[in-house]
Amino acid sequence: MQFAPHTDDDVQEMLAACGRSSIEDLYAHLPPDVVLGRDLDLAEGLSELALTREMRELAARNRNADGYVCFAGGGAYDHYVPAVVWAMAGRSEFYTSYTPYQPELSQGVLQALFEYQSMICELTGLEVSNASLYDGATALVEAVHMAVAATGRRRILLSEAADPRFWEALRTYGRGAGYEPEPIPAAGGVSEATEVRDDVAAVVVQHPNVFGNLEPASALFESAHAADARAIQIFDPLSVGTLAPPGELGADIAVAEGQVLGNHLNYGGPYLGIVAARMADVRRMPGRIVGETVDVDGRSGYVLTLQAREQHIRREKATSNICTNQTLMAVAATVYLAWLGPAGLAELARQCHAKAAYAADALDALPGVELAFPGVPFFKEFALRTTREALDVQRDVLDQGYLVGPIVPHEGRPALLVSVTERRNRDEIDGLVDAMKTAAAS
Amino acid sequence: MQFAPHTDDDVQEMLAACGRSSIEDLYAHLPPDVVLGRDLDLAEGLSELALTREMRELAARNRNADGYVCFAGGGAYDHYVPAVVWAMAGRSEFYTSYTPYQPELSQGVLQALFEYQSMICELTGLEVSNASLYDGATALVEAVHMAVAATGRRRILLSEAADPRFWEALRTYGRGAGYEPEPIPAAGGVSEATEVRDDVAAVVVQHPNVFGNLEPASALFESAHAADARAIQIFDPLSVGTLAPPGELGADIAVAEGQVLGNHLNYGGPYLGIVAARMADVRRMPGRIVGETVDVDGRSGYVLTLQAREQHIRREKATSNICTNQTLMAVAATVYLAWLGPAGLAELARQCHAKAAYAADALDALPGVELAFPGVPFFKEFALRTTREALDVQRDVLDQGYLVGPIVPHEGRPALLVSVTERRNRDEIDGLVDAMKTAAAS
Amino acid sequence: MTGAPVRRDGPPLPSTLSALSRPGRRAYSLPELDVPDAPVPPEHARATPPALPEVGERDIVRHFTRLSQINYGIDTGFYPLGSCSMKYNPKMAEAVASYPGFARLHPHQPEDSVQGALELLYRLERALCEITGMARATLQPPAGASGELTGLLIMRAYHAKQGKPRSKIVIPDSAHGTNPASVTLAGYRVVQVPSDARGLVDLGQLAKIVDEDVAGLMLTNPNTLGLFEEEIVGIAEAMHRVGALLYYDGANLNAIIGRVRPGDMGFDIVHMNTHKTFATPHGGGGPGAGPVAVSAALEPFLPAPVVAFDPDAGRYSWDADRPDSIGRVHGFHGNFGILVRAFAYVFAHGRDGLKAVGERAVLNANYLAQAVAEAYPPAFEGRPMHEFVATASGLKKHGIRAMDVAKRLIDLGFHPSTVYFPLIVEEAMMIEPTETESRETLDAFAAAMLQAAREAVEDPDLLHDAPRSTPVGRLDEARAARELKLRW
Amino acid sequence: MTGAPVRRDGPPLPSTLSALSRPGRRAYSLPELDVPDAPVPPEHARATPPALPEVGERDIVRHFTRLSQINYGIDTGFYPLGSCSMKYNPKMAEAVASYPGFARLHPHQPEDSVQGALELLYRLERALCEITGMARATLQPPAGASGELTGLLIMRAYHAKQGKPRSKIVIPDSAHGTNPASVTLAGYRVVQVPSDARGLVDLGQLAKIVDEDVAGLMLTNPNTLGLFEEEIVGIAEAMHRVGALLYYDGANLNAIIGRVRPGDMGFDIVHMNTHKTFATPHGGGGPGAGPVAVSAALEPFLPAPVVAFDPDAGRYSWDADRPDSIGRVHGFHGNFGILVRAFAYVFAHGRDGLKAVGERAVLNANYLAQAVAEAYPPAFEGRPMHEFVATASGLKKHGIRAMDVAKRLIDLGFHPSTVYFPLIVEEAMMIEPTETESRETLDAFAAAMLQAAREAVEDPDLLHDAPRSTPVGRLDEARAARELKLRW
Ligand SMILES: Cc1ncc(COP(=O)(O)O)c(C=O)c1O
Ligand SMILES: Cc1ncc(COP(=O)(O)O)c(C=O)c1O
Repeated sequence: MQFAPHTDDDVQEMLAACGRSSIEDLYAHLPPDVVLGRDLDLAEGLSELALTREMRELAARNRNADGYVCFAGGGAYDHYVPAVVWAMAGRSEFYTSYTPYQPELSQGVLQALFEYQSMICELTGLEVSNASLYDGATALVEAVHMAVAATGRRRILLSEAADPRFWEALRTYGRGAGYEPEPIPAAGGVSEATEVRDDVAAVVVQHPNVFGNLEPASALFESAHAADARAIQIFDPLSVGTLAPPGELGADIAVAEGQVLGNHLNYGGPYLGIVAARMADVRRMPGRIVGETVDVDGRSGYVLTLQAREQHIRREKATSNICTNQTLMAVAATVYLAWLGPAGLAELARQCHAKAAYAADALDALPGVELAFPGVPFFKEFALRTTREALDVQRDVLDQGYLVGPIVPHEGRPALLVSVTERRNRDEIDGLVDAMKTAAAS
Repeated sequence: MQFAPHTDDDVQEMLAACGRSSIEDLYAHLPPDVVLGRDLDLAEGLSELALTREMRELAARNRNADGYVCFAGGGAYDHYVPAVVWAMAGRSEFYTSYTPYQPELSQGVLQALFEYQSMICELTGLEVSNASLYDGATALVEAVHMAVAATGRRRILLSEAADPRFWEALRTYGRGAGYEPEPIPAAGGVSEATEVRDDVAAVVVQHPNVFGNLEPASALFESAHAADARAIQIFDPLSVGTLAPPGELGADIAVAEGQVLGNHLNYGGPYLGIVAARMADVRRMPGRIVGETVDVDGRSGYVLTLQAREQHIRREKATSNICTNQTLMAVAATVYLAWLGPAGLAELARQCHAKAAYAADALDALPGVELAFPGVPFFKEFALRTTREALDVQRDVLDQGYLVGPIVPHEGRPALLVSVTERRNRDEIDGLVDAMKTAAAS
Repeated sequence: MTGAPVRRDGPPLPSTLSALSRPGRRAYSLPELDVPDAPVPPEHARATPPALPEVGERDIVRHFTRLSQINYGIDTGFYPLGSCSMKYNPKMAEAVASYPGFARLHPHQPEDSVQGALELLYRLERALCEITGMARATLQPPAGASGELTGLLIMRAYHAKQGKPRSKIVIPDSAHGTNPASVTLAGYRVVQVPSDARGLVDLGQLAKIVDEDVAGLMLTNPNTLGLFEEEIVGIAEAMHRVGALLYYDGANLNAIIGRVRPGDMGFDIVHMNTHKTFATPHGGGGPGAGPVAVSAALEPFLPAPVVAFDPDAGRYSWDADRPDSIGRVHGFHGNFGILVRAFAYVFAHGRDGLKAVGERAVLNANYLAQAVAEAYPPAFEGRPMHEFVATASGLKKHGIRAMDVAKRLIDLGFHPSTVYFPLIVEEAMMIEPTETESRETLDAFAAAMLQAAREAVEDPDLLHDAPRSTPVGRLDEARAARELKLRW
Repeated sequence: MTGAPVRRDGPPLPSTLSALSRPGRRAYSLPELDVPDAPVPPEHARATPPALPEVGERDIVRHFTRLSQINYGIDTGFYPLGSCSMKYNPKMAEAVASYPGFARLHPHQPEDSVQGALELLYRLERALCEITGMARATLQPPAGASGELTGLLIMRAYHAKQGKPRSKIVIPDSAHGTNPASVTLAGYRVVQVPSDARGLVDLGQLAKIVDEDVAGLMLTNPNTLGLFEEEIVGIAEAMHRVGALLYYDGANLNAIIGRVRPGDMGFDIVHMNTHKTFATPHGGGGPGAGPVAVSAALEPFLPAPVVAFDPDAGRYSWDADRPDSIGRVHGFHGNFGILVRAFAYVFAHGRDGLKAVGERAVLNANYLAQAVAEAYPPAFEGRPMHEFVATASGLKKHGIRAMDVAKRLIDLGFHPSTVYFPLIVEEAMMIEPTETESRETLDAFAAAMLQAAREAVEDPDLLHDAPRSTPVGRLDEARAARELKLRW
């Protein structure tokens, strides 16, 4: 395949027009010792027909969530994506455009992002949202950087019940930025009250946490505020259909993995990094922010604003290095949230919780299986302990057509996560219980 | 699911505005004896989530052409549909619009159809194309009606080597319009020279014919012309990449099943009826025709034209009753033909023929299998005779992952059709030969 | 709100693909031929290749993207074309129809390999029969007009079987053009029955027309004026009394769905337009689908094959062994991909949802009719159902025609209604809002219609010169028909 | 061609979803809850629901359809944003990425259930290493800037492992803003090296800056002026001599693909932007992907996990056991859906196709550079590669700035080039046509640029008042930043 439209005549005439004798001549000034004296060691190109055949074969070597019943979670969830979401976000004027540097030609994306920011503020109960970050993990990193910048401190307290992926990401980026996360213990599956000293930049709690459990977030955030540290909540954007939002719990900054808002599972990406904060921190926000303003004739329109925070203006003093972000996913999230509306969001959250509760009860009753944190309230995900090796149980359950997981260590022992979205029905849950019964016993 | 946006308040306020006391009151004037006194005996409505689950289950109870290797033909062919075709034809401004009654708001569809007509003229070597008919079979019926109208005669000669579906359709519609097709013999798999008397309205030849064979079309059309009858060719729109076009062969009217031009198999529809003719017959054409004209300021634009032929103007004297047609398929065909271009069309036709020839040779060499018409040239499809029952052979071959067919009777014996598109590669053909070897022998 | 939009001064339309063409440019890619080449015999070969455009894929994409953007669809805005039920086309229906398990089925696949497709067709047929109150249906006809002709051929076959072929079909003067056209194609003669002062079939006249040579009567109910034929039972009896059949043109089924069934009104044959009632897209002019349902007496004549179900074996099959069948009316099984969408729509809505569809459609039409009545009075007094016919004749004295109002509506941001149909109404504006439009849309449209009526008095050139906001202004249709330019 | 387009007088933008909202209206549908209800504990419950808009699905569709139509993309027209490689995004890549076998994979699926995905990642990694001349790569970084930071953290880990942590990174003054921003985030200090009169790295200055505290040099080649750093081998040697590493910002890889490999120029770390070189869509601002390839010496530091292949077992797996790894840089495996598209692009083109991509990109830039040079001379003398930086400074005396030219280009039907970058060029217009544009497009764009230059003299208000063909005119950015309105 080739998408360059040049005919042989075009090439010759264009070369002549710019005074070059040949294609090679375009490169005549390159030092010969860096020029590759051979073809790339790649196969020859393929026709579209041959390529799509190959891609279909690769795709067929995966089992996908249409081929098993998905109870997996751990940061990515099989919520239903209504057809309207990608019918809209997939419009080519959106996906073939770039960052709206020329706002007059880009009001479509700009307005969509403005609406996205508005809805994220509503979800979080906070005052300002940016226009997207890469994903949940990097959004957390950016939030921590905001806290570091705001407080001038470097100690970061992170709950032990936060997803290990968040721990890993903070450690990676902390090595450059000069901090290392320290644990808030969570022996019982929820974070414990912790002393927050006045050298702490941020207290970070995931609520619901990696085990699905509901955290005493307000109390933890209060101790943060007492030490003038920033309170950061990692939240689930759908949970706030039924759970009190971060802003109400006292979080100063809320971050989330936005995959659940109309984005496909995509084997982990592209997803959507959500960050929202209070107005006091607006100039420390990373990434694009869209603002409403007026044009020369006084009609309102949208632009990228507060660009003085960003790398293309502030360079080494920028709040973040992010440039290309996940705009299209934010557009999809906007469509999705409009589809849900307040009633849909509440109903969806209600169903996730009720179905998870039903599944948890039934699984807990199985021999060889028990809730890891009995009595601890959770949202749509919960942790099991199995007598048999968790990995074996997971595999045997998948063989029967049900995906559970991931397996997350807690106090040195594996906890097997099960999450239940609105997409699952009672039959499927009962099927999982049957499969688990076999798997846990064998 | 519900797509009416009315809130309860809307309903009450709107009822009040038009002086109705209730929804029931809107129907108060209906005679009570025709009102259904019960709910429809249908299930309750489904959420999108539940509905798509059900649809996926239904779809999964079919084997589709991604799950077998398709050598089936008989009027519908597994040509490759490049992604660009439906990325364009699937734009919602096209598919959610209707017949361009208001041309100023519909220049997009109108121009696309004008381009479609232009390309169909190029393909056929004829002078005028309409903007689409339902499918190949009904296009043939319309062509015959044109011939009847043009000649004032009612006898229709149709080759015995035309697809039986065409025979059936002509018989159905002929019962209303007052004609019955009569056979041109084709004992050897191609139409024989036939006396055409001067009461004949049309001589109809399918070339390539139902067995894939190339017909002596020019000679047959010459006899038609000698009797002042219309010569009608049923053609394959992709075959004319390598075969002489209908116009050159002397056809006055060419009709085709346009599925092959970028339309999916769709279990038989929606497809595309193609009809093209000479200018002399333009006022007898059925359906929509787009013409170029100018607007009040002299700039060129497109409109539906020659509407005086059509049902909404001419009512019982219209050339046809067609109203809603297959516009979107014509748009897809336009994109597809632009993608192919003259070189692509020629290459595609070359590949179909070469691959079919390769397959025919190999299959003919198998014990229990032979070409039904040895030595007769064909295009992309050919007919086999099998010692074993053709139906059993077909089934056993499908069990091995290859679809061949349909089975078409010829002189009282079943002929098993095999067609080979550019999409098939040598490995697949060799695989078919192996499968056929087993199937034909067992 | 008063300043007139001004026409763009950019190039009005994109170049044609032909103008973009450059020798040697290409979009296609194909694998290398991996078997020996084998040219067709020279006597069959094409001498000169067709002059298709030579363009790149990016050319194609920009071209059709631009064409789409200058095309108005339901996704763009309100589209109140009377008689067309331009309702919102659910995205979920598009999604399900594209599943390879539907879109990649070959029509000649053996039955055992398409049980899901056959089940879908069977269940859709059953649902349509329940909705219409009929016994069985064919899903073959690819559009409404095709359904009409199918229905008339069934009539023909029925009367022939009775040994009493007949020659005439009665249709009202308000009938859609496809009705008389189909009548002719079925080999019948049209006899027109006038409408009375109420806009309903004139029963007195009907009585005079009907005799034993009448094969049947074609009717929509509500009729094309949007009015319910209240004497339908009497009409049916009159027809049946002379052995004639009643044909229901389902274009207006949206008005009564779930509440009144054609079968219960005495109709013997019913076509439906899935692209109206069941929200399958209109596709810029098609494809649609026009299933035809019939009473038990007419079942033998349905086009073959139909789907059969063997409950014991749990297996679906094609039943082609139908000796009295009128035969095939479509090359394959009809517009299957459209039927998939119709299935999705019907089963998504279910019994309550479908009834609500009709209710909201009728509510919207009643609401809009009163909102514009001041300037555009209804053509007839009766209560509108899902659509209404208003007249712009009051503006004639200002030199303004219905078409001028229509074109002005374009500049005000709306697709106009149907105009000049039905033919029996002077300056007709036939308006069908459908149930998927909100009150806000109706209010805005009514405001635009009233604005146009005011402008007709105050500034009529705004209407005469409309539309001015579109890539081209009013087009010279006479010239198009005179100086035929039908291709590059 | 001369009459200025006039701004539409319709409402400039659609209402917000919030303005469309009506209490009780809804688009969503969900199944009935089929298990016992179980509310969350009251102390955790939300008191007031979020004020999301309440709209119907048709509202949503019209809203976003309209928004899309007022958004310019590559599918709309030429988009010569310098440094962004806005090339045509093949539709086939969109199609394959949507296969459920890719789009419906859960990131926590066991390896045995995702062998196709792992194979794809593995083969893509191998291809990218071959293209860049490096040993191994990580596919985790979700964009170029993320790739930069990943690369710098690898540098950091490398120097730490050597026992010699360093504190400075050298970047040219023409560097993209993400480079210095990433340097800071990696805990380094930026040292800037100026460009010389040729627009290339000033070697004399570089020699003065470089010492044993320099961890590395970040460079694009061709550089952001579109010029090839001809002394790259010397530069590399100078850096390596003091133990510093060379980082290749792959934004400009399109110029040299298949012809020059960063590894062969002496670079140790390379990021690529799939959304540039490999035509994955820019998505209105993302998502992209920023794979990072490194030399063998740096392989141990790559983010974990990477895909491993066991040729004996024919099995792919995630290799997470990498003690020297800098750790995870993305929550999961990177922007997999984008990597699928990149894979499709790379393997569709193959070795010849990729080389041709670069050639045509360079040809187009050279052709366009000469076509506009009369009015917009190149900022530097050297031969352009895939893009060039021209200056509009000649128009300053007429009161016209590069931004005015850019806005006028909008009215003439084009997306403008990048302006005011690189920062070292006065009135910079950084123009990257990419290989997927035709000569006709380039000619039309050049004509528009020259027209704008003429108008700058003859009718400068056409430029000052531009754009006038868009739904809104120039927007008050200062006010946006001053009176923050960041939500409904
Ligand atoms: C009343 C009436 N009858 C019949 C038809 C014909 O239906 P179709 O266009 O599907 O052939 C129409 C549609 O336009 C109609 O409005
Ligand atoms: C030269 C250069 N480097 C780095 C980047 C950053 O890449 P990304 O936007 O993918 O983060 C860009 C892109 O804008 C660029 O042009």
